[in-house]
Amino acid sequence: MAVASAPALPSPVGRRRAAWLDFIIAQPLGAVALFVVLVMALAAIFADVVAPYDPLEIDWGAMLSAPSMEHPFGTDSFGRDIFTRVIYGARTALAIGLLSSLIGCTLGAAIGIASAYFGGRVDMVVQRLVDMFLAFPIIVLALVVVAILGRLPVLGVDMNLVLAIAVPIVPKVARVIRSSALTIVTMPYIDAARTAGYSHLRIILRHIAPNVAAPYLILLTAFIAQAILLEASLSFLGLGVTEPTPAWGLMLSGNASDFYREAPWMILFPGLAISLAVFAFNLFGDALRDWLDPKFKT
Amino acid sequence: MSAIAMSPTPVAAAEPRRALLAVEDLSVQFVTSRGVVRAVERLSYTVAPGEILAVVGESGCGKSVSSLAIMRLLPKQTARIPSGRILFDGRDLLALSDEEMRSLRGRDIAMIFQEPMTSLNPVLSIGEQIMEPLIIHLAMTPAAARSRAVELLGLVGITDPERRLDQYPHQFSGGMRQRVMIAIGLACNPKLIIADEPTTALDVTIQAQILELMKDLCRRLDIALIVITHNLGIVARYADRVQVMYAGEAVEQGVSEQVFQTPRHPYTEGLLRSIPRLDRPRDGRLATIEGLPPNLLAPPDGCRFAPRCPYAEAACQSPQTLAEVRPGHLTRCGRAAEIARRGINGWSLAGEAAAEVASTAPLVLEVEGLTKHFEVGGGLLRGATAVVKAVDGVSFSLREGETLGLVGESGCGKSTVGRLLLKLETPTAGRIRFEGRDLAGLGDRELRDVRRRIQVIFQDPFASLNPRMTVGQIITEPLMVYRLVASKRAAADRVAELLGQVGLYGYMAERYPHELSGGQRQRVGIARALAMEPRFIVCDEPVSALDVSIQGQIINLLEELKLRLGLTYLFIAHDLAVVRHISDRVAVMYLGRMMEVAARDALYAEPLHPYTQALLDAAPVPDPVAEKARAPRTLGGELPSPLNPPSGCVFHTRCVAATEACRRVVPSLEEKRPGHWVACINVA
Amino acid sequence: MLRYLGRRLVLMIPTLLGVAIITFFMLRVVPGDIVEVKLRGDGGSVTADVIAAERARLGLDQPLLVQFADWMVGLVTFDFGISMWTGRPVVEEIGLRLELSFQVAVMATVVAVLIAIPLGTLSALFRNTWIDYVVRIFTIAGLAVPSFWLGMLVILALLALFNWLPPITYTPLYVDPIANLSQLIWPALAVGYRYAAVVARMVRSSLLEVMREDYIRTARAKGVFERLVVMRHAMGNALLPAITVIGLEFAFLIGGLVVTEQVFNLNGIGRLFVQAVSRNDFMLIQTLVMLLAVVFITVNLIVDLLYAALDPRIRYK
Amino acid sequence: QAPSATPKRGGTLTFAISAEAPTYDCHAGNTYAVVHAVAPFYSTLLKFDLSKYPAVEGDVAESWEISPDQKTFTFRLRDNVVFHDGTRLTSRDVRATYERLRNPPPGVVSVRRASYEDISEILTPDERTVVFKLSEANPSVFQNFASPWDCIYSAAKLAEDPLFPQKTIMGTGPFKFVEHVRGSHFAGVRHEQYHVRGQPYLDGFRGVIFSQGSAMLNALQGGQVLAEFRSLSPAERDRIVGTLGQRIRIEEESWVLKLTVAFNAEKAPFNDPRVRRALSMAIDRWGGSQGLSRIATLRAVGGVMRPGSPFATPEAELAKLPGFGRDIRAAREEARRLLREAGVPNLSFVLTNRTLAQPYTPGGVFLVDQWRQIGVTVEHRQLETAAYNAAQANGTFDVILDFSNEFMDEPNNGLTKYISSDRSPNNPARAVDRDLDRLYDQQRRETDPAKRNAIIQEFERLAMERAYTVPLLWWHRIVATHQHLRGWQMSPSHLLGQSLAGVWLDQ
Ligand SMILES: Nc1ncnc2c1ncn2[C@@H]1O[C@H](COP(=O)(O)OP(=O)(O)OP(=O)(O)O)[C@@H](O)[C@H]1O
Ligand SMILES: Nc1ncnc2c1ncn2[C@@H]1O[C@H](COP(=O)(O)OP(=O)(O)OP(=O)(O)O)[C@@H](O)[C@H]1O
Ligand SMILES: [Mg+2]
Ligand SMILES: [Mg+2]
Repeated sequence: MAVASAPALPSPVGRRRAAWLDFIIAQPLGAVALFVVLVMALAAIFADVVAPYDPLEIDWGAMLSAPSMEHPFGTDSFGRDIFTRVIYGARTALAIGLLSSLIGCTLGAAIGIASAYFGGRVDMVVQRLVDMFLAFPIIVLALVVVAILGRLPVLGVDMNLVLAIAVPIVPKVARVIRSSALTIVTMPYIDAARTAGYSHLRIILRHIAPNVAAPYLILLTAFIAQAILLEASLSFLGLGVTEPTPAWGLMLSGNASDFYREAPWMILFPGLAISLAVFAFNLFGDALRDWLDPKFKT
Repeated sequence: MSAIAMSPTPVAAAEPRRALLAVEDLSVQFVTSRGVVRAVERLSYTVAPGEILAVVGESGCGKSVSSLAIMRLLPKQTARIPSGRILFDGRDLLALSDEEMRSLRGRDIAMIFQEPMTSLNPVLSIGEQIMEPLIIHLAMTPAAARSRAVELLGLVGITDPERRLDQYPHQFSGGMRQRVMIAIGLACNPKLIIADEPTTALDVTIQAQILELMKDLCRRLDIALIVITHNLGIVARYADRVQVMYAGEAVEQGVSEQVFQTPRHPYTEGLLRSIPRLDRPRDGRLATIEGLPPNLLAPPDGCRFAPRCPYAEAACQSPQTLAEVRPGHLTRCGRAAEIARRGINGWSLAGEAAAEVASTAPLVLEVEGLTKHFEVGGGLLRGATAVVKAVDGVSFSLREGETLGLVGESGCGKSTVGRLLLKLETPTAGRIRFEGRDLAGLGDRELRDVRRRIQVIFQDPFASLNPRMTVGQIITEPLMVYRLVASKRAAADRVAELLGQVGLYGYMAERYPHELSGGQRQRVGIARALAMEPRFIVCDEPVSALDVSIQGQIINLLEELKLRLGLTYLFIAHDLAVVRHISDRVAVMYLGRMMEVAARDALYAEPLHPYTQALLDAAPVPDPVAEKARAPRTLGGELPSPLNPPSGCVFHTRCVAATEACRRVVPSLEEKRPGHWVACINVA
Repeated sequence: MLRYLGRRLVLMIPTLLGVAIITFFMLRVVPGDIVEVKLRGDGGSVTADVIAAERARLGLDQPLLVQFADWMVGLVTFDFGISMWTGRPVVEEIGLRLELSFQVAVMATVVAVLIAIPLGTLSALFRNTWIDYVVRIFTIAGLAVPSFWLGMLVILALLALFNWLPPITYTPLYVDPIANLSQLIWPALAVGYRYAAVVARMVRSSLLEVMREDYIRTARAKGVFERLVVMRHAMGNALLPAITVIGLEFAFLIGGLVVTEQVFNLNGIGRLFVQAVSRNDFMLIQTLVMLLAVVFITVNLIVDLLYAALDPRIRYK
Repeated sequence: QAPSATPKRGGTLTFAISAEAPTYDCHAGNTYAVVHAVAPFYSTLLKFDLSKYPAVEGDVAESWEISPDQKTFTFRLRDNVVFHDGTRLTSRDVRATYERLRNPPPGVVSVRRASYEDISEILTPDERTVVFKLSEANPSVFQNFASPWDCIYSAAKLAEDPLFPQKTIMGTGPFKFVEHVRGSHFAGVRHEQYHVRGQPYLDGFRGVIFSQGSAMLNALQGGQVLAEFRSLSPAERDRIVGTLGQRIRIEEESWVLKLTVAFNAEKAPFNDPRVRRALSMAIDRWGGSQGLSRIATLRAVGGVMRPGSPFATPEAELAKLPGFGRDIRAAREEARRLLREAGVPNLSFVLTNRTLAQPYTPGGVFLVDQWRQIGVTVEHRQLETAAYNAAQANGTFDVILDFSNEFMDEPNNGLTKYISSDRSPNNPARAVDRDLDRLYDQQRRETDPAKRNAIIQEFERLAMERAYTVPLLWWHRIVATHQHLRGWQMSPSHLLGQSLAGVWLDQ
């Protein structure tokens, strides 16, 4: 067997380029997306500082005003500043998107790795369970959880909503990570760890998990995007976040859809915010995949 | 036949026949994010009709790239050809339009690739794939194309071609797929075939079949053949002329006999010396070419081999030219004349032969009737499961300080034996005793203890190290888990010591595996195994994936460690020469069963089992004179499927000496000569 | 083949049973049931005994295990029970709506496939050119634009441009094809965009992967026309993963069009589901979940069979 | 508008129903979806004369007599009332219907038992006469005979199967049932033997079910439906007027529905009247009315009875009640003071609300904002109907946005929200207050309207001071109908006038 032609070895002088710099150079589109994501994250974190108004304050006098210097995105039917609410909405979207994706992906990854590692009966049972959860359509699952379990706010984030969005992510991630882990599990370095007599936990955490980090990260970003969209849809249906919490999907539903004629800005800006966020996360995820996947490297 | 242009190169002038293909001053570069890879530099050579030219050289030296350049199949976005001409039948291929080039490919020039398993389209039938060039280039009707396809399959030695045409690639074995590739290559009666490592992925016995076939066809049909390989034995046996490449450059060119007997480039010389050879007496140590090939992003200005060359001198810092040292023999070395006079020799290495293992040394390992059956799903559309008898009743033992070589073709169960010893698989039947204790009955604590004392080195240096851990972490981990060291500091010291032991520098502890070369990684793998202070190491093809020059380094290292630390090895390999070099005793497996076990010299001097004989026959030695004098004696047939092994003696389907009884009787492994065990009823 | 089918069908049982158990008990752990909604929904003044009586009539006062057993026995005997909200057989509730949802799913699939395959192919073949960038941005936008939002825009555009709206009630295709299509084509388009985006991305990435395979190089070395290399050698292999995605999306559409159905006032399964959930119509929810699970599993099975039909490696194993 | 010309016969009316009826049985129904879908198929004993609301007129009753003690009601039935199956309607049918309402057989749900609990006996001296005898006088019973819920069923069919009306639609109404396609629409055709000569004018109707407002509005705008009879939101009205201009007719009226805020009186600190009153006083109802009326179906500021209805408190009087004052600054000061006094200056709690867009969500958002202004932190929790009902029934809420839904301005029904929870299943605040109970009982038996009015005023004052449950705003009904839809009449209740008998198309 010949050695698969190895990438040229980095010369000893030229040390590794910083990862972020490499990413920017290799994936300019992804870098732009990352920038957008970061801006949104900053806006969300520092909403109190950035936003010009109080997101909840009703001002009948300013009701339905068009975008202006005072209200760059206009105001809604309660006279609330839409710019402010879009910024605070980023907080909701990112909090829910990030949390649910993180929970879903981590749980899914844990299940997927365990399933691949232990194999046999464990794998069989886990795969049946995964099938089962996959058989629940995603929005249906979310609907049932939210509608049936009601709400459970923790620090302003509805944990049941997070759960509802996270649950459908779990089986999908478990499946993908399992297939990645299956190839890792057969790698000689895992055999080496087994022959060294390491504990299962050590092998899983130290040897397998870091090697499925790439698909994990890719899935994480992709599912953040999906989670934001799903949250918007659920809120649109009245099952997600509730008024007066500033949330993008909610800002599109109810009153907003009634007023789109007199006040198109009411649906324009939150809609754009959703699309931009989802777009940015997807684009970033794509770029991350291309960047992390050695096959795409030249 | 169109007129053949005269090649302007001096090589061509010396040729008895006019060149069909003349590569002139060809350079190929890749533009990558890291910089420009200068993969091929100013390469020139010619091939005449009916001639077989071998291109040899280490991995990454530009063999494939130069041949893909001829086919104009280099990736469009990144590859650049800054200079050169490729004259084929007088036409410059580089100047042709895409469409003209396409109509040439498959019709006048055919190419056969290394990986038969992936080179055929899995969703098209074999017939469709063979008929395709016929229909495209020769405008045949499907019916005519089909009958030609039948003919071609027959030509490459596939039985029952009519029925086989409608099958799909996955229903063919590797060797058969490579034959199909050859059939596709031959379809339109090409003038030139380029075969890029056509047999590297195949077993020795199949390799011999394929190469004999290709050679025969070329001679008969007057086809020019370029064989790319890194196996010097193949070159010796089949090539008329040879071209040695190093780091993108041709370093030596000439008639095989001349190049092999009197190499005029230190690299060629080094290559020939660094491989263990079946045709020479066994040396204590192999000569090695130390160091690594240069980085093609920034190759040295002068002789590219100079950094590794034992003869290097100041003059080597300036560029060298490929110069003719005698008619038809060119070399790119300024000291060629001195080498010719044997005025220098940098390769001498005192052979420190390993002591014979006393037969009184304690037994480390006893294996009895070891059997492993895998249940495999019978595919998607079949519910029932089938059983692969990967290992079937294998017995052997190992004494302290001994190395047992385990050879056999792919899939015969070598690795499975290793994995069973390592407790990575549980045996279906049989017993393994390590230091007198049965591995099956061990508790958790004892098992951990045993695990530490049995270690492993794997074949693939790329896959056997966790890419997310630094070398230091990889070696420290067992030290910490088993508390073999008192502190972090002590661990660091021990890591440095281990790295030193395997010939690496202490600073490499901070590197990640991908920052190391293949040979270096293999050394890290060895250091990791040594960290546990084992007594017994399973080496599962530890050098098969390495380049010849590196292979020697690792073999030497393993031998040295064995002597120094008193280790015991089970050395799994498929290269008979390597096994001969390193082993004290050798075991031969075939389809899960042990065929022959004997002391090294006894086995190589007088192989008793027909299979062992065939294996030895099929392995060509790097000596063109001897090889060309040897009559072709290849083992027919394909390796049977382990899902459905033959009855009786599993080898009877391919055995020249098979009798009716062989079909029925399962031969047991018997001691036919003192210390020489054979499983064959025909051996007295 | 038949044995394989049989085995797959048997394997469906534990999955479906699991789905049934989860659904059933998840629905019942929380306070509030349909009777309250039904009788107090818009604020009537009902006494506790009326509620208790109605609860008893619906069997909600039975022990959970008994209710579950009843339901299971019903399912097995193809008696899907009675909607607790309307008192009508669940089958009757689902019938026409399933027809509509199925048709939208099929149409969206057709739309998606027609858009996605050429786009994905172009994008892969012209990787890193402007064509690729345009397609990628178009497809990522497809993922980013909520389909309900797109649906709203479609309706508004129709109203503004043609002062015309699609019919508001469903006419089956076999009754009046024109009325039927003029109603359903719009949601199919709105949903089809996202769907196409998902499929196109899959086609692109799997085609990129396939184009790197050795057998593509072999085909080129044979002198096969570039067009044929793509169409014959690459597509055959690249479309396989796309089929999986199409299957998954299709199964999703049957019940997942919740928001789009709201926007287009489609009387489909998704909307029925939302209503059932908001009313706690347990019987209907349960049966719908089972229906969607069966759809999902069946579609998966069909995808696997298609795989076998298209991929000889699976067919002849 | 030009006075209506003579009605034209013919045509099919398509109108929107924004929800699907859970049942065909009027007696068990309580959502307008039932009325809008099935009212055209049934008749009632009496009906409201919408041009003179709250006056009533006969439907199947031709004439009636009320005894001076208001304990005996005698109805004379028309002789030309025919069921859709061709049988004639007799007094037995009326009696069977009311027996079913007041004393439903097992398996039958009547959500209106309480309204008729004073009826002691129903007699049918002859085929065309029905006599209702009451155990005690009750001024509300008579108007209840005009309830749109009291669909008259065939005694013969009920005898066969008391559940008959749940599954089948068969009455004496102006239209005969054609089909109900689940989730899609109800359809009916003219009942040729309808008892009002010449009516109905329409050949038939089709009530199309919509589940989402904007889809319905699009259909209305596109002329695919000619009306939605419940109510539009102000924004929807503005949009439809903006696009259709003169082609659409908008009618508005204050609605017999109101949003109320109920404090969980079983739970601290809402068991403290100061806290409840403070929270009520913090609400700027007058200001809110101006703002909310532009975005929600809310408008009138009123007390326990609908402003403008017979028993309502005049505006000047109302402004004296806590929470209804015109000076919101002062009121908020007072509210803060009360909270401090009660020891909860930084109160925070959960406001439980429904998920419905109109008018619950704006109402909730408004309340959250109002309470923020006196330093109270409120989490707005919107629940699906089932969960909302459960929260209310189990008392698992702090403050809940409740609503009352009547079809007429009748104190006996409307005031049940305020009386003790052990007497009224309707009391959302879970409070027990015998003073209010006593006043309620007094007005219930008071047949003199003036005296009754005084008692109700007193009841209202007490209720607002103790503030277990306080009104937020009264709803405001906005109905848009295409100009060529004629003969339909607007009223304060969306449950009335939906038989469509007098509706015709001018085309
Ligand atoms: N597409 C490419 N982009 C960049 N560098 C490349 C590319 N293809 C090949 N190379 C580099 O060109 C050099 C020559 O590669 P080539 O494949 O010809 O080696 P080889 O001699 O065939 O080796 P092997 O024995 O492993 O097949 C290597 O250093 C390789 O890394
Ligand atoms: N986990 C497994 N499940 C099923 N079959 C297996 C498994 N592992 C090995 N086999 C089969 O057992 C046989 C022996 O495999 P093994 O890897 O031991 O061969 P080998 O001699 O090491 O071959 P190679 O030279 O290719 O490494 C093969 O036919 C292989 O396909
Ligand atoms: Mg190569
Ligand atoms: Mg092996």
